[in-house]
This record gives sequence, C-alpha cells and structure tokens, in this order.
Amino acid sequence: MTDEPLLEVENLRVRFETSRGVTEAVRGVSFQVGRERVGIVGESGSGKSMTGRSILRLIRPPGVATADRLMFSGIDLQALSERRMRAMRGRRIAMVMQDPKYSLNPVMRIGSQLVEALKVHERISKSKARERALQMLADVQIRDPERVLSAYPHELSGGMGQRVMIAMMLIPSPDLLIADEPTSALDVTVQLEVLRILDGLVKDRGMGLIFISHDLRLVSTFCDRVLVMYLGKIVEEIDASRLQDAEHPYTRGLLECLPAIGGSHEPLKVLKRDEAWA
Amino acid sequence: ALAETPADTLVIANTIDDLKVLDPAESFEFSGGDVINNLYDKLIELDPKTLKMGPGLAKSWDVSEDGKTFTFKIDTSRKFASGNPVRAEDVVWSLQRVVKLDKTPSFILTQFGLTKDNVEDTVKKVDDETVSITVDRPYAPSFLYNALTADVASIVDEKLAMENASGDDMGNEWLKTHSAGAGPYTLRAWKPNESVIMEANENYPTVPAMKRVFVRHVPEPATQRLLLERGDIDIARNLTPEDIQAVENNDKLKVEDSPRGRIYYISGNQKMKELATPGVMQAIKYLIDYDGIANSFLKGQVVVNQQFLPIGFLGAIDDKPFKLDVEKAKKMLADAGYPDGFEVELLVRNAQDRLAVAQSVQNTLGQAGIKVNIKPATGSEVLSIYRARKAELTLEVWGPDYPDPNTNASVFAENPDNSDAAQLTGNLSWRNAYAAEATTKMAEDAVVEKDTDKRAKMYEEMQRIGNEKSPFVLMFQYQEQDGMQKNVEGFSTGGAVSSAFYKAVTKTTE
Amino acid sequence: MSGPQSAGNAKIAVSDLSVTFTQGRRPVRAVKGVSFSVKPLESFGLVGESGSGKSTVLRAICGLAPVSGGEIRIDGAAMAEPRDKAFARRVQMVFQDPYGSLHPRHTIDRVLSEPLAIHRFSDREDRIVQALKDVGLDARFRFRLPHQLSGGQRQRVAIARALIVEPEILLLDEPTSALDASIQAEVLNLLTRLREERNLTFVMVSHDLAVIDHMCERLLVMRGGEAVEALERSALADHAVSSDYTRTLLTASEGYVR
Amino acid sequence: MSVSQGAHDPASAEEEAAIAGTGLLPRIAGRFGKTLFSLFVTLFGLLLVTFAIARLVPLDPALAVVGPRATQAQYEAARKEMGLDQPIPVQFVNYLSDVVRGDFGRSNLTSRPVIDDVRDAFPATLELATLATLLGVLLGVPAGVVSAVNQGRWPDHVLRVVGLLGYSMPVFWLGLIALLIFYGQLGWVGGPGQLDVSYELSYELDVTAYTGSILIDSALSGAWDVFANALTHIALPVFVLGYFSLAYISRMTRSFMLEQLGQEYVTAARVKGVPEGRVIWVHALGNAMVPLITVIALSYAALLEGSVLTETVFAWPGLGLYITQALFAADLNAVLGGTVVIGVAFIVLNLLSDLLYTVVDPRAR
Amino acid sequence: MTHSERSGGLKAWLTSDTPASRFQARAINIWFAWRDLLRNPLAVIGIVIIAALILMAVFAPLIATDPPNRQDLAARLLAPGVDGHLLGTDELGRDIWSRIVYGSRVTLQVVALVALTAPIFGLVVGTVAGTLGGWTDRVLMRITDIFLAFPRLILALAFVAALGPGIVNAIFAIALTAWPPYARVARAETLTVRRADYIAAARLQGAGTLRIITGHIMPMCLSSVIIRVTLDMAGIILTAAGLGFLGLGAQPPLAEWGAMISTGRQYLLSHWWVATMPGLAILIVSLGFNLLGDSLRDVLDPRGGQK
Ligand SMILES: Nc1ncnc2c1ncn2[C@@H]1O[C@H](COP(=O)(O)OP(=O)(O)OP(=O)(O)O)[C@@H](O)[C@H]1O
Ligand SMILES: Nc1ncnc2c1ncn2[C@@H]1O[C@H](COP(=O)(O)OP(=O)(O)OP(=O)(O)O)[C@@H](O)[C@H]1O
Ligand SMILES: [Mg+2]
Ligand SMILES: [Mg+2]
Repeated sequence: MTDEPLLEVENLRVRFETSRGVTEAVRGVSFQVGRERVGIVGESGSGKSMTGRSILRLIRPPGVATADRLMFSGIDLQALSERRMRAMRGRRIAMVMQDPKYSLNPVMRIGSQLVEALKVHERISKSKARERALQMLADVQIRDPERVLSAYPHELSGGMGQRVMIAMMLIPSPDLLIADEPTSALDVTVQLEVLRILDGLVKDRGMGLIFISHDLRLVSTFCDRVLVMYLGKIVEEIDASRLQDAEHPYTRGLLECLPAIGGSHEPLKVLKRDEAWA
Repeated sequence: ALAETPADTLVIANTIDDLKVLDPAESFEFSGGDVINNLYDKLIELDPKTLKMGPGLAKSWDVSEDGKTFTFKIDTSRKFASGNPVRAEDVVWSLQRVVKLDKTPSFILTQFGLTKDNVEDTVKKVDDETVSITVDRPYAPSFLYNALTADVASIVDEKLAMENASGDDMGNEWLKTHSAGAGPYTLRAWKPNESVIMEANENYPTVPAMKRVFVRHVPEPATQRLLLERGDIDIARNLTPEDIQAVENNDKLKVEDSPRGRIYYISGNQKMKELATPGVMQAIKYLIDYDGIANSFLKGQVVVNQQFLPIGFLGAIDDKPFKLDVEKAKKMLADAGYPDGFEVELLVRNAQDRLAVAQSVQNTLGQAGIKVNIKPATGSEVLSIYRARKAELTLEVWGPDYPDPNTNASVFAENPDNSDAAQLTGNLSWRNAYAAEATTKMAEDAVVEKDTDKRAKMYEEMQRIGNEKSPFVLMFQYQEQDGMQKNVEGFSTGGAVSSAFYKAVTKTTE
Repeated sequence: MSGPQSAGNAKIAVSDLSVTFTQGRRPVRAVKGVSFSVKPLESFGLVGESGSGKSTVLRAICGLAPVSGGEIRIDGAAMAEPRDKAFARRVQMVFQDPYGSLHPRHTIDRVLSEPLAIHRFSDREDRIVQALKDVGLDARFRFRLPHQLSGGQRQRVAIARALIVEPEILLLDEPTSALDASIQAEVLNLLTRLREERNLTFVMVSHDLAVIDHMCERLLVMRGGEAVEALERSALADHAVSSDYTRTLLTASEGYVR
Repeated sequence: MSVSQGAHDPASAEEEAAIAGTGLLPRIAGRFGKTLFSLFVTLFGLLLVTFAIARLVPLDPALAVVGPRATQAQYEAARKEMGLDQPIPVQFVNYLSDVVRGDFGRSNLTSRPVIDDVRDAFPATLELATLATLLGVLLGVPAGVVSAVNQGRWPDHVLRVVGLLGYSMPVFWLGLIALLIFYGQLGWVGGPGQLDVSYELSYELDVTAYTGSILIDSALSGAWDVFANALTHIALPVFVLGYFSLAYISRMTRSFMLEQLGQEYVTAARVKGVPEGRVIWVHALGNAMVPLITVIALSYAALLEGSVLTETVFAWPGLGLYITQALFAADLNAVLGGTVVIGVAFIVLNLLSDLLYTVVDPRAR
Repeated sequence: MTHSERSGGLKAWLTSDTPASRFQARAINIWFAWRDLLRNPLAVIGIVIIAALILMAVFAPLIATDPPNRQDLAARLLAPGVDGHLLGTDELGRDIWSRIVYGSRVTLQVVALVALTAPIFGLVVGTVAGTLGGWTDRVLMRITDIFLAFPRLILALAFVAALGPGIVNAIFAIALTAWPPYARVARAETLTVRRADYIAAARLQGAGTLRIITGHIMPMCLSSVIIRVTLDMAGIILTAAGLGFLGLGAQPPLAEWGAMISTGRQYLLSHWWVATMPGLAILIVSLGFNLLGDSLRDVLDPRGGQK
C-alpha cells in the first residue's frame, strides 16, 4: 500500500439542465480515497450515485459533470480521450450498480456478460475467459457457477444477481471499486455475505472501495471512513469508528432517528433540517 | 425501349379485366369478343376491312320460299386448329349447344324461335356438307345472317370439346379457358387480369403474318402510353385524349380512329313522377353539353350521336336535334310544371370517364334548376338497381350484341309488357318503365321485313319517334382511338359491329 | 409456533391460512398454513425476509390474494367475497411502495375525495382538509400530482387515504421500507400518534426487526410462507427467541461484524 | 415520473429454485399448440366475418356472372347453381365444408378455381413484400439506431424528416411520380408489370414455374436475362413500398432504442469498458430487437395485405389487386379466398414472430 | 410562496409548483408539455401545418379564388399560374387551388371523426379486456385479432361496398378498421397497470370495476393512445385518400384530395399538376401530423426518457 491516494476529487459538480429548470445534483464535492473502504451516506437524492458515476465520466446528457481535479493514481481522468477512458473503465475503476435487476443485459447469458468484461480489456481465449469467469463466480460464493454461467439474468434471484454483478465488475481486477448500494435489494442475511466478499477484496488485493449507501448503521460498521452527503454537498467526513462523536447535526440526526431493538418506545427523534446546511 | 417487340409478334396493351370466360356460348364481354373473334370462325364472317359479310365456314347460304328455312353449305376443306376437319356435325352441335346451355348470349339465337325442346329439329344436318336452320317466323334474312356473325354462333370443334367435357356440360367448363376453334389463332395462354397469348393456327387457309398475338392487361392509360412510347408494345387501346395528342405528335407513332358500336345515354325512369311528366325528359335532352363534352375531356373518344343506332348500322341516321339550350329547357320545365326544377339522383358506374360526364351533366342540369345527386356504384350494383327499375336517372352505355339494328331497337324502342311482373330485365325500355307504345309494334314488324330498304326506313322512323317520346337521352357513340407504332398495318377493331381482327395485321421492318 | 388461537375476543383471527398463486401453470404456494390473531387496539407485527409471504397475508385479508385454505375472521365474523364496501369502511391498507400506490395522474385532492365519493360522505371538503392536516401535510399540496411529492409525503397521502374512511383496522405493508431513515422516523411517529387518536388496530409488516420492535407489541416471524414463531416484544430485547432463524435476523440487524 | 422499481423482487425466491426450468423446445411446442388453437379460432372468425360481409354487400354475384342482358330465368338459374337461393346459415355451412376440403370455389371473374388464382397472385405479392421489408429492415434499423443515438441533433432531425416523409407520402402518388420520372423520363427501370412484354414471352417459354415467383423461377431456370429484366421491374415498387416500411421501422427502432439506451444495463456495459459501438449495436439493439421483431412482422404482414394501391399503380398482378378487382366485380368466392389467404399469412407471421420472440427474449420462454 | 401566483401573472400561475385547484394542476401539465413541444423545431413545423389546415378549412370561402365546383370546359387543364389559376385547372376546368382549399374540409372532417371514434372504441375494448381478464379478455381479443388479421384496406373497401361509396361511409369504414390496434395498445397498457398498487388501493377503497376502468385505468392508457392517434392521423388521411383514389371515398363533385389524384393521374404525363398538387397537399398535411405526433411522443411518452 502506498501513501499516495488512489483517487483525488476536488470540487466536483454535476448539473442537470432540463426544460423545467436546473438541478444541481452535486455541488462542489472534494475527497480522497486510498486503498481503503470509504463510505458515502446521505438521504435519497443527496447526490451519492451521481458522485460515483461522475468519477467514471458516465453522466449522461442533459447532465454535465465538472471538477477542478479528478486524478486517479496519477492520471488526470478529465484529460483522457474517450478511448483511453474506456480502457480505464472496468479495468482500473469499476462500479457495482445500484440494482442488479436493471443492470444486467436481460437478453445476454450471464456467461457472455462476464466474458465480455474480460475480453474488452485482454486478449484472451474463449475457454480461458470462461475459466476465469467460473473462478470469479466461485469467489463470490455462488454454489453452482456452471449453471449460473448459462443462465439469463431473469432466472437469478436478486441476491445472486447482485453477486454476479460484483463478479462482473471484479473480473478484470480493478484498483478501485465503486459499489452503489450493493446490498439495498438484499435480505439482511444475504447482505452480510456480500459485504464479506467486498471486505475480503480490500484486505487481500489492496483494492480501494467507495461504498455508497443510505444505511448509516451499516456504513458505520463496515467502512473505514464515512462521507456524509446532504443536498449534493459533503457535510461531514469522519472515521467510521468515531461516528458516534459526529458533530454535524445532520449526521447526528440520521443516527438518532433510527429505532433500535430494545430501545425506548417513545416517539423517535426526527431530523430537523436547517437551511444553513445546504 | 429496353427491347423492341419481336417482328412476328403483335403486342397489344388493353384493359382486359372484364375477360372471364372464353366459351363462345357464354362469353359476353368486350374483351372476350376480341379473343373469341380470332379463335373461332363462324358460318358467316365479316371482312376485317370493310366489315361486310362474306363466307366463313359456310361457302354459301340460301333461304327457302317461305322465308323460314335457311340452308348453309359447309366448307369441308377447312380444319380446326386441332387438325380435326370441320364437319356439318360440328356446326349443328355448336349451334344446338348454345341453345341447350342457355347462357346469357343464347338469346341471339333463341329469338329466332329456337328452344331447348325444338333445337334438335330446327338445327339439322341435311347431308355431310349441308346444315339447315328453321325459324319460327319469316324473319328478314339479313337479321339472321347478321346474328350468325356474332361470337355466340362460333363453330366449336365438337370432338375436342367433348373429349374435355365433364358431366353434361358439353365442354363448357373446359372451354371457359381453352380454345377449340377454326379461327386464325389458337389460345396459348390466358392469365386472368394479366395477359392473353394467342398463336397462329397453322391449319388456317391463310396463315396470319403475326405468329403470335400478345394482349397485355394494362389498366392505366398513362402506362399504356409510356409502354407505347418506349416501344414495348405495338398497339395501345385505351389512351385518353391527352395521350392521343401526345401520340399524334410523336413521329414514330400514329393514331387510328374507328367508331365503335357502344352508345352513351342517360335514361329517366318513368316510375318517377317528375321524369314521367311529359316534357321533362325532353327538357333534359336540351340540357346536355353534347359538343362541350365531345370536344373536351372525351375528345376523340366519342362522337355525338343522338340516335339509338350507331353509325354503321342498317337504318342509322345522323340527325342531331338537340343541343345545350338552357333557356329553352327552362321554359319546357316551366311548362311541365317544374319552373324551379326538382331533385333527382343520377346512377352512374364508378368509372372515371362516366363520372366526368356525370359531373358535367350535373353542372348543366343544375343551370336549369334540376339538382342532380350523383350516385356512383360498382358496375354490378348499378345493374342490380337498374334491373330492379329502382334507378331514377341512369347514365349508362349500351353495346350492340350482334350487327343488326334489332339489337338496339329491341331494347330502346320495344317493350312488349311494361308490368313489373313481366321481369324483362334485359330490356332497357322495361327497366325505365317506358312502354314504348309508339314503336313496339314497329320493332316487331321490322324483323320480318324482307325488303332491306324498307326495313331501314322503319328503323329510321323508330329513332325519330324516340327522339320525341323516349326517356332515353342518347348522347354519344364511342370512337376508339388506338395509338400504334407506325409500322403496324391492317389492325381492325371491328368497327361498330364486331370485335378486333388480328389476322390481317402486318408489321413492316425498316 | 402459534397454534390456532381462540377467536373469542380477537379483532382479527387468521387460522391455517394458505394462499396459492398460479404462475404460468406452476402453482406457487406463497403462504402455507399461517395462523395468528390480533387483539383489538393491538399493534401486531409480521417479520421475515423478502418473499416470505408477509404481504400476501395482508393481501389475503383484503381479498386481494387467492386464498386456498383456512379462514380469516374479523370480530369473529367471516367476510363477504368479494369484499364489499362495508369491509372497506372497516379495514384499510397502506402499501409498501409509496411510488406505486398513488395513481400517477390523480391529484392528491382526487385521491382523497374518491373514497369519500364511493362511501357517500357528505362534508367532503372539510374532511379532505382535515385529513391532510392529520397527516401533517400543508394544504398547498392538495392539488399536486404524486410525482411532485417526496416519498415520505406520498406515504402520508397514502395514510391519509386509508384513514379518511375512518376504519378500525389498518394494515401496514412495510410503510417505511422505501423511505430514508429520517423520514421513516416521521412516518412511524405519525402512525403511532394516529393509532392512539383513532383507536386503531394495526397489523404491520416489515423486514426490519427494529421497526417492528419499535411499533408492535407482538410479532410473528415468517419464512418461506410459514410461520416460524410468535413473540412478545420483550422477547426480542432479551434475545429470548427459540428459532435459529429469528436469531440470525437479530444478529443481522446489528450491522456488519468484522 | 416512472413507477419506481419496488425495493423487492416478489418472484425471486421462486425463481431461485428453478433456474434452468424446462427445456426450450417443449415450451415452444406448448406455445405452438396453444397458438395453433387460437389460429383456428381466428380463422373461423375471419371466415365468418368475411362471409357476413360478402352477404351484406349489395353486390350480386349471380348478376355478375350472367351479365346485363340476362333474362330473369337465366339469372334465377345462376343463383340456384351458385347456391344463393339457400338460407344464409346453410350457405355458410356449405362454404365452410368446402373450405375445409380445400375448395374455395370458383372465381366468376376468371372462371378458374380461386385456389389457382391465388396461387398465381400470391407469389407476386410475396416477392414485393419480402424485398420491400428487407429494404426497410436493412436501412430502417440502422437509421433508427443512428437517430436515437443522436437524439435531438441534426442527424436525428434529418433521418426523422426523411423517414416521416416516407410515412406521409401517399404510396399511390409516390408510385405514379416515380413511374413518371424513373420509367417515363429517365428510362432507368422497367415499367409497370413484372416483365417487359418481350421477356414475358420468353418467360412463358423458357422458365419452369417451380414456385410462381418470377425472380426465383428464372434464377433456377438459369434464364438470367429474364431475371435481370424482372429486377428492373420490381425495383420501383420495392423502392416505393420499401421506403414506407423503412419509415415505419426506423421510427419504431428509434423509439425502442431510446428506451433501451436509458436503461441501467447500458451504463453497466459502459462501466465495464465496452466500446460504444458494441454498447449500441449489441447491447441496446439486442434488446430493442425484441419488440422490433413484432413490429417488423406486422409491417411485413401489412405489406402482404395492403399493397392494393401500389399494385394498382404498378399493374402488379398480386393478391391485393386480385381481391380489389374481385370485390368490384362481386366475385365473392375470390374475395373470400383471397382474404382467408391473407388472414392466414398474417396469423402465420404472427406465430413466427411469437416464436422468434421466444428465441430472442429469454424472459418470454 | 402561496401568494406568489397572484402577483406573478399568468406565467407564474402556469409554472407554480403548488397548484391551487384541479384546473390549475391540469393547466400546468399541459403548459409544460406545450413548452417542451415548442422547443422542438420539427414539432413547431407540424403545429404550423395543422394550424394552417384548420384555418384553411374554416375560411375556405375567403381563401379560395373560385367556387370549387365551377366548371369551364373551355379553360380545362390550364397550367399553374395561367389565367389566375394559382395551381392550374383540372379536366373539367375547375380551379385546383380552390378545390384543394375546400378539400381541406373533407380531410379535417375525416381526421376528426375517425380520431374521435376508433380510439375511444379501441380504448374501451382494450381496457375492459385487460381489466376483467379471463373469458371476456379472450373473446374480445380474439375478435380484435380477427379484425387485425383482416386486410385493412380490403375490409374498408368491403364496408364501403356494402354501405355505398361516400365520405361518411368511408369514415365509418376507416374507423371500423382502425380500432383494433388501439384496443391492443390499451390492453397492453392495462396489463401493466392493473396489478399496480394504486389499483389495489382503489379496490380496497370499495371502488367498483366500472369506476376502476374509467377512473383509474383509462387515464393511464390515454397518453399512449393519444400518441398513437396523432401518429395514425397521417395513416387515416392516406387511407381516406386511398379510398378516394379507388373511387370509394368522397364522391364527385366533392373535392377530396385522394379522388383528385385519382382523376388527375390519367393526365399525369401531359398535365402533371392535376395529380401532383393534391398529392403535395396530402403529403404536407400528413407530414404535419406525423411531425407533431412524433414529437408529442418524445414529450409525453414516459419511455422517451425525459421528464
Ligand atoms: N436526468 C436527471 N435530470 C435531472 N435531475 C437528475 C437527473 N438524474 C438525477 N438527477 C438529480 O440528481 C440528484 C442526485 O441523484 P442521485 O441519483 O445521485 O441520488 P442518490 O444520492 O444516489 O439517491 P438514492 O439514494 O435515491 O439512490 C437527485 O436530486 C436527482 O433529482
Ligand atoms: N401475483 C403473484 N403471482 C405469483 N406469485 C406471487 C404473486 N405475488 C406473490 N407471489 C409469490 O409469493 C411469495 C410471497 O410474496 P410476498 O410478496 O407475500 O412476500 P413478502 O414477504 O411480502 O416479500 P417482500 O419483503 O419482498 O415484500 C413470493 O415467493 C412471490 O414470488
Ligand atoms: Mg443512488
Ligand atoms: Mg412485501
């Protein structure tokens, strides 16, 4: 592990200009990611996904992303040609999309989609690629990889789809993985399995992980560092272990409004939003 | 100009979608006539050029003293296209067949008193070379001879036909789509709505110059013109006046006009109160822009003819008593009790030229206050309405069935029984509830008048009476304008009395 | 396991309920012989992972699922098939997905006035205003379309719609699972308050044990269409559960353990 | 605002248990059997409706046969022979039982069995429709894709206007004008009809009618001059119809592609680093193909049935023209027979597109 | 906030995100769709063409230079521009421009009547079939299939033949053949919404089937149907023209564009304008509808990816 951060983001902005007005989804976000687990939390619409996507330069029109600085292990991502950027995607930076149900090509077999992820980056024989795909599926704890390889996405359960998605993004061994709510569609039991896989990768391969979620409890237990977003801005950056000491009232509010087993049955605390936070 | 037509093949563009059967005992359409006329010979044939009667399969003929028995000497040297010789039996069989099958055109023979029951006795083989026909009244011989030049009297190869007969249809089913004649051509192929291909009959006495005749169905006049201009066809038979003009101005092409027998008319149903009022139909006769129409959109396609006989027929006269005169017509209408006109429906077939005439008529009748509503309908619908005596004004066309004046007189000027029950559905006077009191007797007498001149006079008289009394507004006689390549000679449309002849056609190659 | 309980004073008594869907030609047994009963004014919870048949139980109560066995009684009486208007007056449901349970082309006003029209209420205008106030929505939302509202606001509308016909029983199908934690708290508080004010009986479904624990006095754990065990709330806090499955759920809800 | 994806997939548990499921073939067979049944029902309905219309129409087939001069007795005789004197239900039963035996009766327009007429006319229509659809697909799909990819920019505008023009042009008018220009003025293509008249003769003489399609038969017989000539004739009607079908297909492709390009899996493919070309032409188009197959099949079916106007303008002896003429001539057997054939073609195409659909879309199996 | 609409005038009223009445809510929606539409150059062209068509039909007597049916056999087939005949004269010497102007009335009438009847019928059939399911669905869809399998123009021809030619019958025939696709669209849409929670919610509220179909399902199908209608307008115009071309549509002397082409085609080689002018008229008008329909889809269709 080097000291140099894997990813540096400075003053990232994402704007949507539509006929009904301008939306600023991300408003000047700066952070760094090393070979660690960085969590991004925030309520729905706070700009978490847009932040993740703009790193991969995948904001579609009418959205526009700009940043003062967007460096990935010494490469200026903004300066890359579309072709070179493509080589970065998947190979160096990958992203697990929010919902596996919509993120796998429904008419392509899982196998082809996995092999494709390899073949666009490496010259590799079909049988070799297949082997790697099988191995990858086994790595994400899929019991019957052969069968899954020849299945279509709709034949998989949500949990399997999510793991396939993770396998597909990990197969070219990226240096940085952006995981956008990788567990929100899963049952609590499956959720933990998936997290264990990701955890292993960071530990064993030294991969950097950006973990996007709105579940503060989960992030606090899983990540090293947490970025708290509110209305497109980072309101607080804090070590996960120190989350209980968070200062920002928004972060505190988020923590306190959760019911807990065995907690009191008084009305829950509710978050009082302050215009000044925005 | 992708290819010139072969030198020994005559290629004709025509609309032949009305062609449905080629059995001469059944066929009754114009296109059918054009084919059958060339596939079959009759006892008496018309000369393609002069359209005068001459020997056909009969060398000569004669009539008995009492005027009721006609005898025909058969030319036994002739052969059918199949190679079978032409025998008296064939002649007898063919004529009896028409009567027995009793298809639509059979009336041309049965009007002479031949019936299913008596035809074995009335049409007889006398000896191997002679056939006799006995009729019920002493008809004018010209009447019978003319009738025998009609397609229905074609002589069919009995042997060939009976080989292909099914049940007791006397070969009718097979003959619908095959030929068994002794005419200059035989049928090679007929694809409905596409083409007819005929080949020269090698057994014909004078084998035609054109070894093949190819009639191609081309519904669009503009297309026909293009084909003609490009040299893809030799003759185009359905050109519009505008196309004709272009063809005339093209020095590779020429136009030949020939009058045809079809008559354009409007009739007024006498069951309708207004139309039956004396003077009203006469007024309408003054409300047609005869010259305007004949000189504009039907230019060259028709000539004005205000009589029920087409020019070329025995007894035809060239009187044109009517012309567009709105003032006069208004006065006549006022006298008849309709100073402000009335409203009437004009039934018309859904064809472009007829709709154009209808619109012009609508326009001119409108000027005298008669509000015309055009009711277009398909041919068979027009016919159903018309036959049921339910039409008001009808714009129709009548074509003679055989080259004798009786063919038209019997429908325009004769109505033996004007009652609904009579169901004389084939008779135009009956369809219009016109009793034709003044002329019915004359028409009946004329068919037995032996003196041809006297007979002609009788028809002239009938037409003049019709001008005054009949509810028929006779307007035009068709004229066919054929565009053709300059090198085509000898093509005859058959004029007013017959169908097309191909046997005399030649193409000179330069 | 909860056996069939005496339906004596139960508000809702579900006994041996089975529901079988047909998917294509295959029968899908979504609920297999589930029994429970809910006392008047009680709040009863159903927990279990996705697909365990929680929603189906609620839908079966409402007559929206093909019941293939067992029976459902409310106040000791069987219900009309199909459910009639009288049923609608007594039992109402709030759906899981606030984005899917409001007609995208109906304004809030229409959403709220329709049940009033169906049940021929008189003072509709006042009731709508009151209903909005009850769920803490500003009157200016009244003529908006659902897409102009946030998820929490929509869920409030859905609750208002359910309460506007003054039912006795409210069936809640994961009313907050689609919402952020901060908004979840508001909605849960709202529900608690309304239950007290209106004397309602709740049946609430959730996959989140913490939420159930917060809201309900008793709960039933479900898995694969079957009832695993029925618990008092206190049992959860004490981890006094008998089945392994419930225990797994309990640990999982504490977050990730390295 | 779209209805949001529910947080849970209600079917997942069940599906997990049945990943592989039954094989593809038995499922298709099952589907086929079901479809076959509905085919018969539809056909029966089609016959019933056609028959009802045929009897409703104030056209009198008997009158059409006997012609204007017939006497009432001849007319009655013809009616009797054609079975028109019987009660209508009896007529329908008779007709049905004939049809079941493959007998569509005789056309009184051509005096031939309707089956023979249709056998002659159908290949001409089929040739035209097939080539036109091919043209429409080969040009329309790429045009639609390019248009969608460039939504709102000039290539989109240009392609859309070109497409919409094709969709707005009366075919009969376009046909006339094209004929005037390309045949009349420029002489680049053959005129109306399937062949030059001179070649028509050699077609009669040299070409064996294997299939009834001039192009195929002349190629099989090695009569390449006839083949070439037939091509020059079919070019213009194919262009006219093909333009129409192109317009339709490109418009639908565009809309399906727009839908697909907005999907998450497209972004996912980009995330993997898949080249843009492959994202568009393989991933997005592969999915757009699913609804597109139905669209193409329907447009093909529409061409099979609906080229009446084109056939009129180009004197193309196809089925549409045949039925129209039959209708005008009160030739009801021909109308019924032709309609049934087109109906069957439509149903068969629907069936095929259904089958293809299951091949292309795994979810439909 | 609450009072801003009063001070800001109409524009503010239309763009407010807190409508104060049902009417305003609807107006705001339409206003935004309208604005999106106007942003699209192709749509604007379409709107202009359709507006021109409507104006032409309404003010025909003012715009036409001649009565549409005045014949003058002496001045037949005049070229455009000659003797003040803007687009020339036809075979009976009638002014083509004036006939085209009056013909717009026929076209508009056809479009309006078909657009009002067929989609509504299709909508009812489709939503009823989709909502009720089971046998009702099977029977209705089978009937729809039969009509769909029927060659469309031929069905129209047959109906016209049965009812007699004429513009009203042609409209009726077109409507009769046009409904099945709407039924299918509506049914497909119904199937996607009928399981939606909001339908279940309405049921739970005690709403009857009729109320659910008319109040909840139909509004959801409406936009796909409306889009299809606009797209189909051109097809309707062309079908009507095709019937006219075959002589079964509007009857003479009524000026109808398709019939005008039909009569003009025999003069095509020598007097091109007679058939070409009405052809252009059809082309322009159906292009107008197509442009509008196509853009409307981009604006309204939730699948279009906007909004
Ligand atoms: N196409 C678009 N047009 C306009 N605004 C958009 C568009 N896409 C996203 N946005 C806006 O961007 C903002 C951020 O969206 P983003 O998807 O990043 O949220 P998120 O934090 O990931 O939320 P969630 O937890 O719901 O996934 C939202 O407020 C949304 O309204
Ligand atoms: N309409 C249906 N047709 C077929 N199967 C269905 C239907 N609705 C539900 N199911 C099946 O019934 C089972 C139970 O579904 P249900 O929605 O009740 O689960 P749940 O516990 O509410 O899950 P979730 O937490 O995902 O909402 C699932 O396996 C589902 O696949
Ligand atoms: Mg997100
Ligand atoms: Mg559920």
